[in-house]
Amino acid sequence: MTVLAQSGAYRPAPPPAWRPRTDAAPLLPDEEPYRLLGTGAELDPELLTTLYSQLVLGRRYNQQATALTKQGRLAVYPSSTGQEACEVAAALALTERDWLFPSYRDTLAAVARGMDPVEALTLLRGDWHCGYDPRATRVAPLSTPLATQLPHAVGLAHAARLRGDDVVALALVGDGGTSEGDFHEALNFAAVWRAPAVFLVQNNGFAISVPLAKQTAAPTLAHKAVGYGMPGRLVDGNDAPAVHAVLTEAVERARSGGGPTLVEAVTYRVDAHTNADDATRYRQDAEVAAWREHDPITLLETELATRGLLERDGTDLRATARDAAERMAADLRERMHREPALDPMALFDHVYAERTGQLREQAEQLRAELAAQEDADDARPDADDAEGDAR
Amino acid sequence: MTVLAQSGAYRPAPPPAWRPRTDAAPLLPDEEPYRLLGTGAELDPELLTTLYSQLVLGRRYNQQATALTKQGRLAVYPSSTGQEACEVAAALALTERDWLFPSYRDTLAAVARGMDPVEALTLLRGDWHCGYDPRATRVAPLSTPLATQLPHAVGLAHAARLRGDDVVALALVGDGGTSEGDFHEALNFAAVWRAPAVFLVQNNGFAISVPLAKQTAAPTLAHKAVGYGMPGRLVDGNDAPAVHAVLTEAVERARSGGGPTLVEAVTYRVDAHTNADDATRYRQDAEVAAWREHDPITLLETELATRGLLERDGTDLRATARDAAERMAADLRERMHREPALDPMALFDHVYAERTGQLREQAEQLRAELAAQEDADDARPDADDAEGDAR
Amino acid sequence: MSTAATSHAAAPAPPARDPARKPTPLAQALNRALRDAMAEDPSVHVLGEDVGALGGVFRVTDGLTAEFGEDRCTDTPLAEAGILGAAVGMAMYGLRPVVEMQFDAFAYPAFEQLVSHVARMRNRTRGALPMPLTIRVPYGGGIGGVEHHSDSSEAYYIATPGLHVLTPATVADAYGLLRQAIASDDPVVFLEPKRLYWAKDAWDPGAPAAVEPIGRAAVRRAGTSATLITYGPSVPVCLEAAEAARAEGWDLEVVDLRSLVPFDDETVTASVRRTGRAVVVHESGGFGGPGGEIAARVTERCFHHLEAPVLRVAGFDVPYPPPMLERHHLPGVDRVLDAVDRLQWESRWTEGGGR
Amino acid sequence: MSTAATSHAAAPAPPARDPARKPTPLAQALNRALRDAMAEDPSVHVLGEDVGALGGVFRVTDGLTAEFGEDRCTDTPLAEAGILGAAVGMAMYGLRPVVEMQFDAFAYPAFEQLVSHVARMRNRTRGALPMPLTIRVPYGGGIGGVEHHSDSSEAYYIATPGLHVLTPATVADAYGLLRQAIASDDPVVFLEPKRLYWAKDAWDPGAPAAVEPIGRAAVRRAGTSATLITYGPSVPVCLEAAEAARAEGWDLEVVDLRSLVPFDDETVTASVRRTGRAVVVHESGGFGGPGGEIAARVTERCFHHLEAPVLRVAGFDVPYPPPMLERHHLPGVDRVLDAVDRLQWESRWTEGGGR
Ligand SMILES: Cc1ncc(C[n+]2csc(CCOP(=O)(O)OP(=O)(O)O)c2C)c(N)n1
Ligand SMILES: Cc1ncc(C[n+]2csc(CCOP(=O)(O)OP(=O)(O)O)c2C)c(N)n1
Ligand SMILES: [Mg+2]
Ligand SMILES: [Mg+2]
Repeated sequence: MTVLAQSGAYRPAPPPAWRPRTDAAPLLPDEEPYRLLGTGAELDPELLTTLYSQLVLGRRYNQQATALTKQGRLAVYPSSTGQEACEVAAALALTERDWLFPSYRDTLAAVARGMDPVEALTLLRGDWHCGYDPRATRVAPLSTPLATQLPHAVGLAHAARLRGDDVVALALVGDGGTSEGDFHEALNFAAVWRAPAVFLVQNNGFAISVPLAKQTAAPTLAHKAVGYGMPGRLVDGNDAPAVHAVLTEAVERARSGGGPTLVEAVTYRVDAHTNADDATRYRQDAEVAAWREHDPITLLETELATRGLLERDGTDLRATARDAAERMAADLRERMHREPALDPMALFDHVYAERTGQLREQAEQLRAELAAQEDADDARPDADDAEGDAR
Repeated sequence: MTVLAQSGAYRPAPPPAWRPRTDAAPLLPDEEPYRLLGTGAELDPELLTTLYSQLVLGRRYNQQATALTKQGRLAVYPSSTGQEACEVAAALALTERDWLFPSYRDTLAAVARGMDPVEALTLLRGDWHCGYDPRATRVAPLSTPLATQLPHAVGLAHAARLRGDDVVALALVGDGGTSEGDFHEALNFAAVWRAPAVFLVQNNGFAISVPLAKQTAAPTLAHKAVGYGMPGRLVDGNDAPAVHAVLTEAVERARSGGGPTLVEAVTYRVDAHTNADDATRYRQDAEVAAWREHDPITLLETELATRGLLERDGTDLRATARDAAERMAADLRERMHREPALDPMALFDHVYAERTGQLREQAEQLRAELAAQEDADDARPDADDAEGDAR
Repeated sequence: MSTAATSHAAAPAPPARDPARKPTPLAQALNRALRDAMAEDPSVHVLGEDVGALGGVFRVTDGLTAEFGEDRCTDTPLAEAGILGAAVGMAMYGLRPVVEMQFDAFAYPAFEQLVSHVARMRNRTRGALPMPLTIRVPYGGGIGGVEHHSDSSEAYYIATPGLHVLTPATVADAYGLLRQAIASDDPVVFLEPKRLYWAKDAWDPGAPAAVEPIGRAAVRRAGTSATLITYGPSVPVCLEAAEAARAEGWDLEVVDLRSLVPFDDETVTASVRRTGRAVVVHESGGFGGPGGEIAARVTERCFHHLEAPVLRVAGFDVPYPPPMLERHHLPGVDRVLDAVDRLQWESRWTEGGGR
Repeated sequence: MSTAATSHAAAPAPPARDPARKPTPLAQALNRALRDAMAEDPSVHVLGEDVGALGGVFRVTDGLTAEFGEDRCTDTPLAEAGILGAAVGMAMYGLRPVVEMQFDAFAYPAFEQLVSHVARMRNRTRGALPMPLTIRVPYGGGIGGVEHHSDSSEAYYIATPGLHVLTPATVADAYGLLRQAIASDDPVVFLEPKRLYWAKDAWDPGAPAAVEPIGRAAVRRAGTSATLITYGPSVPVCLEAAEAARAEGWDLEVVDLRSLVPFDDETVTASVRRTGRAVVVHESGGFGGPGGEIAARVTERCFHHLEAPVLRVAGFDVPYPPPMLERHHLPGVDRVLDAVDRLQWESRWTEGGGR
């Protein structure tokens, strides 16, 4: 449906004949989060093994990135440990031409889409703000200001549809982010424009230290959908095939002109907010332990075992996945230990298409300063290590 | 329930046992807008006659204010003609200690609460920004930036409850205003804090020229309530006793600790957006005509006639109401034709509790300019009308 | 309309010798710029509140939906952050959105999107995602608007690297600068002086006069005694002041900045070096307003040419006043002349600095 | 921590002769100020994101919920406009809300509430609804924060009439100014220099040193050659520069503004008239930043005392850089000294203006 088709002035009949425009029932989420694991549902073995390998890779990625913060190789890392099913399923639910709009916690989703982890981690490393080309990767820059990426996703999806392109935008946001005005405005625009957008809320129980009960009084976050006139779906966020199925359905609805969907995936942030956070200040270990019992990898592994899918052609899927993950981690570790070479003059390169006079002056100032410093460094006996301390 | 009572960290059981926290059903609005007129429901005759007199007064007030714009006595007037039932019912649903948070269109609600219309119109006259003392009247300043008054209402209601005071805040907003982020944030805060606040959306079909269909795709605006975990109520906004009943119930729920309610009143903006607007650009006369058939005054008058309440003790309620309205209008007209005496030096009086050095300098500058001008005026032969051209 | 706007119509426009040049209101030239840009480039999309059937509250988008359809000129839901945020996404996909903010103060809800995304997206992505966005903001007072309808918010925008900030003061610039803004690959905050919407210049919509590019100021009146540096709604005020100043024996130069960012140091500095004295005039508040920046940079660059400190004439540092008091707030001809009078003219003689 | 902060701890604080005066981090003095204000006045309420159990991401609200309960120190939903808007309503009812914005850039979503309501409510209602609100905003860079965690947004706030804008640079001021801000009946944007949170001065929490009132600047180092006018995170930088400048034969005065609004013209003007030269130093962007205002007003008031134009040292006019480049962006000692060097010292001799 095009915007044009909705464009006529709204002409309600006078109140005696007034009726709500549609029935809310199809918009409301199910009472129970949607689940597939352990239900005996028919599932594509190929999908299950792919999801499994990606989850294992994702977990290892989270661990490696966290380790890199301890080694001073990352400025900060917001881990998605425990949330890998959401991250991976989001990536796999999209075709190559679709766009992903991640928040700062979602580097794993980008990596699962095929992005080089070093590029994905550029921001968190303290290197440039965005380390990849969003147009080439169809991954929008990691959004730090919460929920602000959601209207972008709507605008992009809308633009693509106006252009007649078959593109869906999937935007990720946290439970905390749903409280922001931008969440509201984006979902409303998407619904009114019937933009091909899907919103995935990873409800991981916390916004830094603030638990969900202080964030909302709604029955579920998925219930917010009804207020925008879009379907709300609730899914077990640690059940990878379930998240994949719900997102795939939502992406297909969007693609075929059915408009946006709000998906709430119930999951849990197993690690602290970031490496800089102290989660013991606001939650008990018992809670974390309970959620570790519902780990997305364990759940899927059990399912694969039940289905006899762990061994194939004499190789153990677990070993293959683990090996691939270790290779990725070793490569990441190795490359993250190389100092990136940043040119300070780049500060002025992309503020505008062309440097303004003002910036040309400032660039000259910095160039002169750097030259003076280099001279001074050259004059010192230990001039050799003058460069290379970019951190 | 106090904020404290909700304060524990949210400790969901792991997903296998995860359940939506409450059932959404009690939050959802009825399929049909709530109505009382013509239903034969039991109704307090006193209330009906009060509502009627106020509606007649309100209609006359709208007409008089609109006429004043033509005479250059008001800078602008956003008429609530057709919406008088909402305005009046909102005022009557509150006790004296409750607070009203009006938008720029809601001077009538303030007048129906007993405010001097001249004070209510101060802003729209081009005189000072707020013409009354909000603490004395328990009417917040008319809010021009849409929906921004809603978080104020929540904060005030919350503060009153923290102080242990029996105060409810009723905030008014338009259908257009529901799209703003502030609407979302305010309702969410209210629900999480269980603040004694009531939100009345006057869905009058338009936001200036933009019809409801371009504002939302929701079944009704009342459905937005479920996303915050508060009850949503739908009411015929031209049925004065129905609006009064729904609001009274919501106010009582808030007062007794039951938390906030979202009420959508379906009504219609019979006049143009303001006197400066040209509504023929975006809607047809036929639509307006259809709504005039569902006029709040006519509806109530019919009901009163049916119940034999139009005549009492030999006097005709219609005549009494009309006379009172004419007296109000004559008084308003008369007083609005007197030029208000504004002191230009007041520009500097209330920016801060005390003038800063900066403002003292600027005040001196203006004082000198005014003195110089007065000298110049005195020097002119027609010095008599030098003052008084404050417009 | 203010007398300022009327006098403006008279002052800078050359006599309409060409019959195709008809007195045209500034708002109409803006409308024409939008129409021509949309006709030329299918990636130009207009969006905002009431920009469709109504044609905008100032009628600047009049007829665009009728001509180009609702997909090209779209009435959005009432949510400014949503509008600007959606426009960011549209620009990410290669469109050229032109956003209308209904009044200056109603652009504030979009402030985070503007500062954190519009201004930074190109830099963030090292050029991969430019933001060819135009944000039209009717600004300033003098139209009798009630609270929140007369703000001058340029101080916020010029302090935000990554944005261009333009403001036309003539009909030709209204058209020319808006076309340039839309064609620019950088985001432009395009400030439209509300009270000049109805000001007319002779202008030919069929062959719009070429104007100076973004980043160049224009000397609207040549003079030798002192320079009035100004922009937007204060340009006509300064031209009127310059006329009135002749009676006092002052021959004032008037520089219309047109572009606050990028700032045209060259034109401004050249003028002040020539005249030796300067007053910055704008309607927005003085403290922390653009005048401080302008005065400071002029002083940095012209210190030894200055006979007096660069003075500033600005709105008072108060929330914008109600209509009945706004004439006391707005910098008018008298206040400009008072400032000129304080430019230490006697020092020319006492200190012997001849020029 | 930056060396600037470390050197700061050494520079301005007198030696801790009093045994009760212990090296105290600035963040801890802020925490103490909140606690003392809450204990003294039950109408003081703290609200924001993560201010409860966590104690704020910088631990400035540590322990307040434990001591005063969740009704007095409240974790809110994650929505800055909602937080500030709710605080406005609380203030309307007579409370004294103290709002924490988690990082400067995350105050932008609340911009409309700030500009259109917090700053205007008193004026709008002719004093009937004062806004005794304090908005704490951790600001500035130098802590290795990723994008959006190092903004300096004071230009926006000082251009908004109705707000006071304060920023402490010493531990004593952190406590004293915050107490004054909370006690003020006017809204205060209280800018906390992030990278000084861990900077220590000798200070006695049991008997906090009295500090100058809101609106007064402080001369942190007396000098005769030129005045460095600065505030917040740049104060330690300027003190260090002043020390280093002694080697060049310059004796620099350092003025810590403390209060950007109201601005202390008296102290600043007196200093510049004495020294005849001035450099304004701040971390926020130069163009349209506070330095322009300060340079302009100093020049207006001290023109005939100036041997050179007032110069500015500021952050570049670029979006705040990523951590690996921020040291190139931040005005450091060398850049300050370079500016001092450009203050036309030779003119003292060539023009014979002895001082
Ligand atoms: C607009 C804005 N406000 C505040 C912050 C600071 N902040 C960063 S993460 C965070 C919590 C986010 O919680 P949630 O949305 O649930 O995402 P999660 O961290 O759980 O993935 C906060 C408050 C921010 N980044 N943006
Ligand atoms: C934040 C903001 N944006 C835009 C406007 C300009 N404006 C004034 S009234 C209006 C339409 C309001 O529609 P609605 O909320 O339905 O209220 P109604 O006028 O129908 O009473 C608009 C867009 C405003 N006042 N505030
Ligand atoms: Mg979360
Ligand atoms: Mg409406």
